[in-house]
Amino acid sequence: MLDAFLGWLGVVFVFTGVFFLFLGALGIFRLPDVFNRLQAGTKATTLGVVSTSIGVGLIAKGWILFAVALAIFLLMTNPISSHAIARASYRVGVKKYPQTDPDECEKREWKFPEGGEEK
Amino acid sequence: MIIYVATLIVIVVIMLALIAVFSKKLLSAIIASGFVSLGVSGLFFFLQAPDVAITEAAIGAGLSTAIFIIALKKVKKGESKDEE
Amino acid sequence: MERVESSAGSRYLYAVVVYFFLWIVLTYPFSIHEWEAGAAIALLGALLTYKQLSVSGMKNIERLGILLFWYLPVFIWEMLKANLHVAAIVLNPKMPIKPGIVKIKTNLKSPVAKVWLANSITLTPGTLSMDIDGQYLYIHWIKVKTKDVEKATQEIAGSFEKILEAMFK
Amino acid sequence: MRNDTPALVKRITALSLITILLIGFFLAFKEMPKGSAVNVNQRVSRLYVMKNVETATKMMENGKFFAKGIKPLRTDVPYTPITFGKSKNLEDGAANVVTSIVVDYRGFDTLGEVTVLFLAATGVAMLLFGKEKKRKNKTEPSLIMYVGTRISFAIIFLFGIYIFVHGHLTPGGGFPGGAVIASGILGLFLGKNGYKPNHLGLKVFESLSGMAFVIIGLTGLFSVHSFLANFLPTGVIGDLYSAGFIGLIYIAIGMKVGAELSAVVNSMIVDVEEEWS
Repeated sequence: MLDAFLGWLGVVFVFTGVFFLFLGALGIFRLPDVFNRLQAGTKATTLGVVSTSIGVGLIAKGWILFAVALAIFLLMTNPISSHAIARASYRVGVKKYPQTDPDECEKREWKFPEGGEEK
Repeated sequence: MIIYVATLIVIVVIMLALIAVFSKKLLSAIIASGFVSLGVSGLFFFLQAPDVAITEAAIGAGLSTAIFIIALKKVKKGESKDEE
Repeated sequence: MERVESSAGSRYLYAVVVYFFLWIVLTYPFSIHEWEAGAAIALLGALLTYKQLSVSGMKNIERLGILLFWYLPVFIWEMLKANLHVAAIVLNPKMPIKPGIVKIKTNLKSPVAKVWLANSITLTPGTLSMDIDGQYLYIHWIKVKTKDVEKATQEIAGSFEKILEAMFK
Repeated sequence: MRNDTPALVKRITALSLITILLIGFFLAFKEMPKGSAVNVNQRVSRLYVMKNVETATKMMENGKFFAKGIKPLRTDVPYTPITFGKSKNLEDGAANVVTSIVVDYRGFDTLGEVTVLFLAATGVAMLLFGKEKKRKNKTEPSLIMYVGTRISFAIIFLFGIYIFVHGHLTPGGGFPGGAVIASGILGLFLGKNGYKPNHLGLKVFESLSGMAFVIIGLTGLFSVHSFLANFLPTGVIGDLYSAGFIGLIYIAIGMKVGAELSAVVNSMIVDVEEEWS
């Protein structure tokens, strides 16, 4: 009884994850520029993969600890990588959406390490 | 069931390989070849060779892509500017 | 950048504890052989890499209570809200976005706390931390409500900053 | 293909290549034996043994193990199925056959492979030899990257160790484990501007683990009269302490490959003043 319930709960988790992953893909397709796309991409894929892996852990009970560890690692690293992509693409000068209204980053002074030069 | 998934992966891998061969930019060629490695490692897994799959994913998709990009950066630094 | 380092012994002990716990998780069906090997690997591996893992050492374990019972519920709730927000924007045919990059000021001192804050901001509704410069964080906001630094700080980082201040005293 | 061939010819060649590849792949997949349904509840090693051995046993009983038209050589040998955690001596106790071939029967080849990798690392270091300069970036990497890579490095490091310590039980082994550790070190390079691992220490570590490999081989030579022969008890399939010396050799290979690839990454990423230009 409990096993069947946990299995169905896992199926629900997996389907939620798949739905959010689909939304992330749709967001990457529809939104206008890199930063907006990253917004959709990061949030949707993080919740999607975390929920899917926990669902798999509930369906196959031998893997639940693995799944939780995977989820924690993803929660730690996914925002960092998206931060790196956003920073690098701003730094390189990727075109941003024209209606981006306040752009505080433009006024920021970049620190250069010794020996580095501005291009 | 698995055969359809695998065929889909094969088609994607072949397209990525074509991109890697024909693209003008070297950086996109390198990234495409990294994705080729990832897809091929999935195929290895389906063909019941998880050992090779893990090796391919770690070395082919992870490390060698990074080393190629670093090498590309080094080579571009040595090029003369007026060629670009 | 201020940096409060614990003693090397405390950091080493923390690394050993974390490695041993992770090893047990990785080799899940418990067996005594795996535990022996895990203890040896934790002791040796921590010797090589304890400098990388943590700055504040065993203090991190005391923070676990706040993390589990205060931070995590807030965080999960915010993450769900963020995803529903993304869904609402993406599925709306008009796509109501009004993006902008705003600047917020944080009072947190320790680097790890700043990273926690930036990660939490990235996973909460409509915001993405783009850059960090001392006490200022640059945030890409998908629907700008205010351009003022103070109000933006209150709006974006308010709920997490309290918790993180309590955590990283 | 030369540069002046017309584009149409190129496209037609590519299309025909794709078609041939697809047909070949489809045929290869159709001939593959179909395994039974996989029970994910078990761990990978257990799953791996059960899947490979039990399917083979069933197929042998049905006489479908061999391709059409080929008869098995002997049918009178009784075939006992092998179970995880009970049976002994399936290919020296290693849970997968691949491992025992790579490390036991063909251990000498693996030693050669490791040597090739060592030569490649030395070649890269020689090619990029020069006066070391400080590595310079266009900007300082952000604090978030710095802290994040440091914390994730520790976890990646432990995962690499897990892969090569369990080389005889789960898919994986020395080479993937070493590569995983090296990619963690690559992350450290990305996170901090002047990060510099101890290059001499890496080299010494790598040589020591290579020596450990050879010493294990020599122990086999002096105790069992054959180079790289197993001299340890083989144990029960599925235990950590099983498979004789395969685990030891995989640990040596893993440490060697990890140190070597880290040295390659280091010599690639550090800027040098070229002497010839």
